[in-house]
Amino acid sequence: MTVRIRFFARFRELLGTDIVVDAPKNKGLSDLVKDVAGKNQEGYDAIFDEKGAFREYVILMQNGKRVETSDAPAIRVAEGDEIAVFPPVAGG
Amino acid sequence: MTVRIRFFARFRELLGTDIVVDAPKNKGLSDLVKDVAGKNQEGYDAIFDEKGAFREYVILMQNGKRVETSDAPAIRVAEGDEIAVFPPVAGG
Amino acid sequence: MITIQTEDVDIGKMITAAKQQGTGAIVVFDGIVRDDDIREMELEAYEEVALPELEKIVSEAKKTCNLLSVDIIHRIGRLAVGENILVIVVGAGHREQAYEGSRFIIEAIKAGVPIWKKEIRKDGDRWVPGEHQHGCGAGK
Amino acid sequence: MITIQTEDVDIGKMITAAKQQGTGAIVVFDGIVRDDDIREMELEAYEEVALPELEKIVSEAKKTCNLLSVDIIHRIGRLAVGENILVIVVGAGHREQAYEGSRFIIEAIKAGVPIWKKEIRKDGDRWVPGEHQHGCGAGK
Repeated sequence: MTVRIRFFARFRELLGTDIVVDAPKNKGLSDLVKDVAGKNQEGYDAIFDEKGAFREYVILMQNGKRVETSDAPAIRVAEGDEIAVFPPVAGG
Repeated sequence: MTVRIRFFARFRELLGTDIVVDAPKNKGLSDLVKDVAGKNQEGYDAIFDEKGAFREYVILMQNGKRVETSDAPAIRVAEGDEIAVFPPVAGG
Repeated sequence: MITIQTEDVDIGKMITAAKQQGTGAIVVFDGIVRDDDIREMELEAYEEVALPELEKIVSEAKKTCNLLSVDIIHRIGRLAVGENILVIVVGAGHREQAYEGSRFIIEAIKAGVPIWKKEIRKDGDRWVPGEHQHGCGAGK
Repeated sequence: MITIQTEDVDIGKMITAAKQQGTGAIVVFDGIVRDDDIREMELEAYEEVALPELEKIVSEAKKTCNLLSVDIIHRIGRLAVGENILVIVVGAGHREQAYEGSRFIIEAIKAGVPIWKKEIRKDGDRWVPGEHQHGCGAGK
């Protein structure tokens, strides 16, 4: 199934944006992000800590809705999902 | 000696503005305003109460500086003074 | 620039002119003739006192709130519904300063600058009462 | 009108357009690229989420502060020192509402709308850190 991952700001610079992934059914949200972020160590380290958990400042959205990073390992992604991963916002 | 009296807003409508008075030396500020306001009963009543004291909302200035109305009876006017008498301000 | 005038003003130009080195936030207050069953508003000022009072308020606001620029246009004369009465443009490094400065200035003007407003109403005229019973501070 | 755009905006026109029946006060916030040893600012938004977030903030502010109108332009892309980043125009019957509404909106934008800024500095680039460690509220 096809899932889009979008990184923003510093994460985008390290990992690119609008990445279309072909993921197996019932893939976990955390694992999906880990797979994609793993292609660049600096990008991976910006998002995950040494235990493989999301760093506390990381913000995660699934289809435009905020997802707590602590819930992410248990969340499954679905066909057509848009996953967004970004650092704290700084607009205005 | 010559003193200018300026009324503003409602007081101006009732009493005129920029009135040049020929006052005797050592004339009291209260008495001066009373003399001038006395030419129109409605104007007088807007500024003074039945005991002849300034109404509490009246603002008084001598040469652009605020004067407490309670001090006015004891204050003497001087040649060239500009006395301003007005109701509470409402700009902005 | 601080003026009391009958003419309207170009707020966009005031904002552009207010920008200077270090400006990160501009807050504009625009007071407008509201259509409270009125036809027009007539404004009167004791200009020789109002102008130095405005200048005093501005220099206090600049010091207290660390403002980089303040421009004020207070209009007098006859104004139609929807017209600008008062425009305050405050520039500062940061938004907290700009908001606080702007609010400080408008409250000080309302409380103490000798300017008066008369509503020209369908049912007769009415002088707008001051916000404070004593209109205190006019001669601070 | 609420937009995220690269183009600059005519704030004077925004103010004129914001006036409507009952408007007595307009407060404008203009956030500007400050010359903190930077050459330029680069702004990026997650537009598909930022726009509905802005709309949610506006409707909450309108209700809470009794606002008559809110217009927001948030710019993205490369901006030079002195350029407008964000313009918020709030109209209300009275000044208290307009100030409170304006402040509520800017704080909500800073706290939760997915937009980021990078300073293009003489000594290298730097992403501006969020004001809140958790950047919370983005998905409220």
